[in-house]
Amino acid sequence: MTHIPGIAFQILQSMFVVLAAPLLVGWVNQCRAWLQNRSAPSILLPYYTLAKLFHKDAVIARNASPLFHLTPYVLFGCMWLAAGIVPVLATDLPFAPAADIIALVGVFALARVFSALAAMDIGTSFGGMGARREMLIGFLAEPAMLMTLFTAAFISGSTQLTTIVETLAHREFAIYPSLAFAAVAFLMVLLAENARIPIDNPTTHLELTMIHEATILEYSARHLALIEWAMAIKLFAYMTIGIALFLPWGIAEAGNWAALPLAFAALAVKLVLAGAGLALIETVLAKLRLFLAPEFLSTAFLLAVLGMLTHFLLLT
Amino acid sequence: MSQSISSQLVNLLAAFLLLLAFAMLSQRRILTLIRLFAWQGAALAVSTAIVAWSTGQTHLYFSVALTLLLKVILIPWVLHRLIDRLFVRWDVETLINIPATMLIGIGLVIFAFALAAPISQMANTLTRSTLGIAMASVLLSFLMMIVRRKAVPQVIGFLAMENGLFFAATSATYGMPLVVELGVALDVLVGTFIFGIFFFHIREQFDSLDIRHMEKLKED
Amino acid sequence: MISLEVISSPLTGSLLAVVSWLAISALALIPAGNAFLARRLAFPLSALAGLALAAFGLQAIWLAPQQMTLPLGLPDLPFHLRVDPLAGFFLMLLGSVSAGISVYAGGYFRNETSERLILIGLQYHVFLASMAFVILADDAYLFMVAWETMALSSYFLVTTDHKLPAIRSAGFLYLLIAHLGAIAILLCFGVMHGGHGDYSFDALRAAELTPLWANVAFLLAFFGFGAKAGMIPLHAWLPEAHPAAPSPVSALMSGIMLKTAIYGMVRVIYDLIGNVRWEWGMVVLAVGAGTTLFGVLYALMQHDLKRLLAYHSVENIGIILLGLGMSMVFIGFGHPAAGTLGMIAALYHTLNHAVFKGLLFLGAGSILHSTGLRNLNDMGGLIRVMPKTAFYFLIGALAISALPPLNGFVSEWLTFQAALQAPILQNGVVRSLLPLFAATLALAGALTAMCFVKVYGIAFLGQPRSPHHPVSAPGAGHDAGGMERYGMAWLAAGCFVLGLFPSSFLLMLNRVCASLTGQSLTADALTGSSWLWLVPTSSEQASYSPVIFLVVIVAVTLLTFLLVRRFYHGRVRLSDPWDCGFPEQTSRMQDTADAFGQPIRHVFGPIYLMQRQMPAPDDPAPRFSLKIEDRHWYWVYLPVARLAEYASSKIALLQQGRISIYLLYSFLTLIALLVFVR
Amino acid sequence: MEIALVLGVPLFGGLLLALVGHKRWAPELNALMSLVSLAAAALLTVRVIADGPMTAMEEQFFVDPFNVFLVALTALVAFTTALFSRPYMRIEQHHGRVNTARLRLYHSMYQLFTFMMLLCLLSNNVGVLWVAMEGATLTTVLLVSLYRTPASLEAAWKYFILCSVGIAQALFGTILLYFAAEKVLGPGGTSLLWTHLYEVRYQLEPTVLSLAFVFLLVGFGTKVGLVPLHNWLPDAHAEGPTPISAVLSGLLLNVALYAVVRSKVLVDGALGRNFSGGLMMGFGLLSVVVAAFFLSRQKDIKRMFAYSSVEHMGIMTFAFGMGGPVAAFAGLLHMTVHSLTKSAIFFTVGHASQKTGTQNMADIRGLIEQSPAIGWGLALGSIAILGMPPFGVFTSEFMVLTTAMHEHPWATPFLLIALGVAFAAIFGKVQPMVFGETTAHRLPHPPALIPVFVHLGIVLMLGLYIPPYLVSWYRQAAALIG
Repeated sequence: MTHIPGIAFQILQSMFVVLAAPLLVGWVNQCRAWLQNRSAPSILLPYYTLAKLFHKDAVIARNASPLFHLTPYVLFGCMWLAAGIVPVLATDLPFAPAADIIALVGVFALARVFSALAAMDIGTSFGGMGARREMLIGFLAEPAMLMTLFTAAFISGSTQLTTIVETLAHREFAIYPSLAFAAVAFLMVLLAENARIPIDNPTTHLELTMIHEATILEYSARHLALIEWAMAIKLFAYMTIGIALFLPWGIAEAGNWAALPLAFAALAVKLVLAGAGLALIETVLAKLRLFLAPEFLSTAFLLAVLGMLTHFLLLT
Repeated sequence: MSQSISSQLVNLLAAFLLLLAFAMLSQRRILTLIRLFAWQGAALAVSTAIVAWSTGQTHLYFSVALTLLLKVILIPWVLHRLIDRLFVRWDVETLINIPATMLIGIGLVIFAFALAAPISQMANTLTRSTLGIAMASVLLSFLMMIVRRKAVPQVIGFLAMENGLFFAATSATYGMPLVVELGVALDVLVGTFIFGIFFFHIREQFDSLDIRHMEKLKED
Repeated sequence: MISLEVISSPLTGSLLAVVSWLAISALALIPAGNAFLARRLAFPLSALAGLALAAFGLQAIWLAPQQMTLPLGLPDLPFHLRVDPLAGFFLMLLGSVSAGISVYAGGYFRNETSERLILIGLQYHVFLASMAFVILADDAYLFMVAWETMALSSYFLVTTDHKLPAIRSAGFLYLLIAHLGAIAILLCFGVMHGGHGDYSFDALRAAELTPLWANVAFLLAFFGFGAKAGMIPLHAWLPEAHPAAPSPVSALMSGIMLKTAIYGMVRVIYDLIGNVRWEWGMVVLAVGAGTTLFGVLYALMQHDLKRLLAYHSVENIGIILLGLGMSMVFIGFGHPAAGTLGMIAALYHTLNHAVFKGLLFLGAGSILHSTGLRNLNDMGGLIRVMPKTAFYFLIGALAISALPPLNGFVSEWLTFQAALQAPILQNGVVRSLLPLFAATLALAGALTAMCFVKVYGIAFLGQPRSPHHPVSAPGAGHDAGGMERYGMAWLAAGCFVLGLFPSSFLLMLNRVCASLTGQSLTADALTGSSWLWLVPTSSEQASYSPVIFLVVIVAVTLLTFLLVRRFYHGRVRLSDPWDCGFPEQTSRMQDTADAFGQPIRHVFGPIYLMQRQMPAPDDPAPRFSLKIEDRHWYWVYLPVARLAEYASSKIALLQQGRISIYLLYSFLTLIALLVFVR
Repeated sequence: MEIALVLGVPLFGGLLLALVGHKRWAPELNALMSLVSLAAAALLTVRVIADGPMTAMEEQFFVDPFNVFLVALTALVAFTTALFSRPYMRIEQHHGRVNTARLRLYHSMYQLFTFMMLLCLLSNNVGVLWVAMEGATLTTVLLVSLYRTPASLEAAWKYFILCSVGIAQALFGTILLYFAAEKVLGPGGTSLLWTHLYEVRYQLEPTVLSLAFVFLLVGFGTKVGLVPLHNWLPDAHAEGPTPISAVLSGLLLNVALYAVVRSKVLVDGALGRNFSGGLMMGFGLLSVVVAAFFLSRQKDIKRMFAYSSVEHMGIMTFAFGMGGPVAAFAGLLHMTVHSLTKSAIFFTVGHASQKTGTQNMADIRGLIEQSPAIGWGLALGSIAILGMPPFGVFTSEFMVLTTAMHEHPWATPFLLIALGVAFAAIFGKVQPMVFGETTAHRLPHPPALIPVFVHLGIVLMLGLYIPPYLVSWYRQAAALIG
């Protein structure tokens, strides 16, 4: 029963992530608006949108199968699980060993497969196109992500995210060149996986370029709300993973409840900076043509592999 | 007659046999070929008789009688009849020209002698040096079968080979046991008849006894 | 007097189960074969025998090896039988998976005529029994007999529909490659034997090989078994033969028969040759990686469902080889514990692949049976015609895509964990290569997911693509029948059980592999693993709990659902699809299977040998056709065939038809021999 | 007594059928005579099992474990082939390919051929063995040309010439053998008796024996069908009536090989080194490889299986050449299974080509559809002959290969490549004949297929289980010749 505070904390932390995720999206949008010289919407706009969507009646195509109805909930469930595993504030997460980094990638893959299947369910031309492109991004991003995580795993000798973070954060300071490669690769994967420029543009529905949006075209109301929310959680989760791997300093150790406020503050600062950085990237870069996306992602994959090799080369 | 004289006689006949083998190899005319074959049989019979007489191997007289009957009289006669019936009097064609064949034949004779030399040393019969000649005449008949184009000379080649074998049997070992001799003779006889039947069939099918007509079954 | 104890010992027990298979096959020979009886009696009975076999196999894993000889076989080499943990594991695989497939087969063959059913029943059960004998065999002769009988019976099953030329040529190719592989295996046994005159496995085990001969034996075994397993470039038969066979047979072949090749590889390399070398591991890894990538990339290009599944079998064999290769590398460098982990991963994947690939082939069979379709481009919307099949197929698809919490993920996870042991190796090059092989695995996993999104999305989801489609004609098309569904349900349950409770299987496999490598997993792993937690090395390094994983997702999904209902509403309005407001929608505007693979063709273009026909811009009825061929045909198979043909055309010159020439041969032979004697 | 019966029945049968062979019931009589010889052979076998080896008629005949099993096999195959030839020849007559006169010749010669084979096997006199071997050629040569077509005449002519010339070399070898034996045993009848030769084999003059063996090998090897002396074999098999192809492949080749092996025993004894083995292995290997490559070019079904016989005779020659108890055992087993399987194949092939009216494989299709028994018989027979388990051919090939692998590892790649090529060739051609849409018609007489399945059944059994008495039999024979 010594785990009870830990379990409680883990549930609370995941609740925190789920609730705070739209705020991060709001912040990124606000920054972007500033950078683009637009007047920014409220940082709370994502919450309003979600509330509005939840209230509406759902419109669903006649030939939708049960899979179509189920998918938004599954997506939401997957993202919640991911949010529960990633050490955001502290590494004392009793359930975190249930899914290590490989399983984490698996969770994202599960979500992606379901969203792609749902996209094909209605049988529209855009749905199929979206599913195809989504899986194209996925098959390149997923191994790149795994390799990135493996680099960290080799450094710490563990595939548990909590252990990795504890090792990186609380060991004596060392510079790992391999992690530099991994960080760049991870950033590229993050952009691709979260439907950001230069791979995708979440704000438009341009038929020739859209990827993620094409998969959710047929959703509306509460289903759409759940998907949007899940996407927000995903962005948050990715950012916290990145922070945990590459900027872990300040995170609270197991049992050290006193460090929590500091950890919270550190997280807030890092997220604000990361969000702004994301907005900056999205403003500065142009969207790539679709067929350059594989190139972009294979670069990420190669960088990740290079990082891993660097690790072994420098070790010998 | 002393051992040495009979041995010399046998050697003489052996040389005659070899000479006949060469003559057959170089012979272009089919009727002469048959005649030569009969002569060869006669030489064989005489030499067997000499061996039988000088060594007292009485069963060899059966062999002499068989040879005379079969190879000197019956088979040449049958072949003559066949040729008459089948109108194949033309000259014998060969695949390689005759001088070349002769050269190869000489090579064969040397080879056979070389091969037989160590064995002849062991023989204690009076005719031991003839084993090489027997082998040479077998090989020469073989060569003849290879180079002839028509069915009849090929068969004569085969029969000549049998002559060589018989000669080997008598010269090297004073003849095989009687039952074997009889069996072989029976085989030769039946074989000749079957050859005869074949000539008719072939002639009927192909209008000729040229074995070049019989080159259809092959891999392509 | 046979006591109960004897019957319940694993060896006699499994022998009885196998003999009952043979008895069932003999039943089929009784002329008054009633088709109904055959289906309703023979196949369920064989499923029961399969379950019994699985139980005995399971028992054997925990017991000491048992041996016996049968009074059959060669005079000096009676049939030796043996079960040890490894054999027990594979017997369990064979029994349990075949049980599901047999039940399914009872339903699937409902439209067959009596005569055909008799033949199928005969061959089917001989096939099962021969696979069991491959596993039970403890001498080279029985092994070869069982191995070739297996090939032969499956060949006849493949050519059940022999009137189609494509099926005939598929069968021929299959049997030819199988036979070439068998020749290599035979040679391998001969090499291992090393001159003691005894071909029992005990003797082969005891034989000491020089390194050179050990290498030769390894290569021969790898080639021979690889031909059966379908590793590149010997895989060519697989995508031909699996679609040709009736679906339960494809399931058996892909699910179980390929695994006997893995069994053979493990048996020969680890057990009989022994002294595993790390170089062998690198060979296996390289081939495995190639096979994995090649298999999945070609699978993505297929539009024939069963062909696609067959290419996925190639891929999965590659994954298994990756695990095996890693284990060989670790053992070769003197880390048997890590070697055990790699082997566990490989064997776990072997079992998993048997279950989910069996399930997928059965699902494909139900589609074929119900709609007569195998071409994905004609399918669509089947989830509405056959919802139950769609459900089972989805489970299989998720499992093969290595998605948690199903079983495919567990074994890939274990393979990754094995690769992550790389830092303990001394050799720097090998150490940095292992993670690269893990990267191939990651890539292949993601591509598989893509492929199965394609399969499921195009076959079951969307709208019917062909006008002849049963969905278009109301009343036509039907869901799988009762027995078919039970069979699929059994395997689908297997996907869940293997996925959710991996640690019990881990402990079981630990015993199997430790019996070969001589070293079990670390103590941490053994104490740390419980029904809830899967711990391959130590709980600090890695752990996974699929149950928690599933519970959380299900709980959150349900909770969200209830909350959304509770706080908002569940009102739904049905309408036409929106599709970005696109005005006119026809089902031909959907992605086809070929279209779905287009990005892959773009990225991996050079790998494929493509022939494309683009329609002209002004074509009123545009058709796009695409043909993708396997490059191995041009690289390997055709040159070999041409070489053989060339040789035979040269040798044919011997036989000119001229009697003089023939006489000359005799003459020259004689002369040559005489010269030789001199 | 039994020996006299075994030899007397077919001789009598041959003479009898020469008189009545044209009658309507002649085929039945033919089968009956073969059955009686089989019974006599069985009696003889029982006697030999009970009393051990024996000689008879002033030692002119003898029975030992080696030849008694071949006698039994020969009688069996002769009987089953007679059963097969009963409907086969009737159908041929129905199709107008043979008339009654030729049927009389056929039946008479069939029995005489059986007699010659048995005489070869049972004769203790090496000279008589030669006579009987030539007699076998003489009895079959007119059967090969039974149809009197140009092709069959050509085939028979080649068969006759090549085999006669070949066998003449064997006679020379026999003379040389006698020449050597005479030194030890003295002139007269006993010097050619195998039992005596066997006893003195260590004293025979090695130079002469090695020379003799060359002639014997070339001579009898021609009849065995060893490459490059094999050229008569495919032609004769393809053009003669199928029962004759079956007995040529199933019996004649075996008996010729028997003669070679007998010679080998003497030569090995005299030379004290494995001179003959090396030659036989070389010829065997050459035959296997060359025949395998020939297989893929065949269009005629009987010709193809004739080449397959060449290949298998090569395997046996190789096995006997290797020597040693295992290899000799394997060679004997292979003789048995090959002659059973190959004759079974020829039975099905005969009916298949009657059904489709052609021997051209491209025109034979879908046998399994029109008559499942023929189709399955051909498919299973081909699979068996290709050395797939669980058939007995695999058993012997397994033993040959495994022995070769540790005694002559260099040879195994050749053997294996040949086996692979042969598999691809034969199976690739048999499969479309068996499967697919049918081109076959019904036959005027019901085909005889029981022999096929009896043969295949025995072969299957030998693949899984070799009865103990057979094992001890083979072992004794192997000890004799190994």
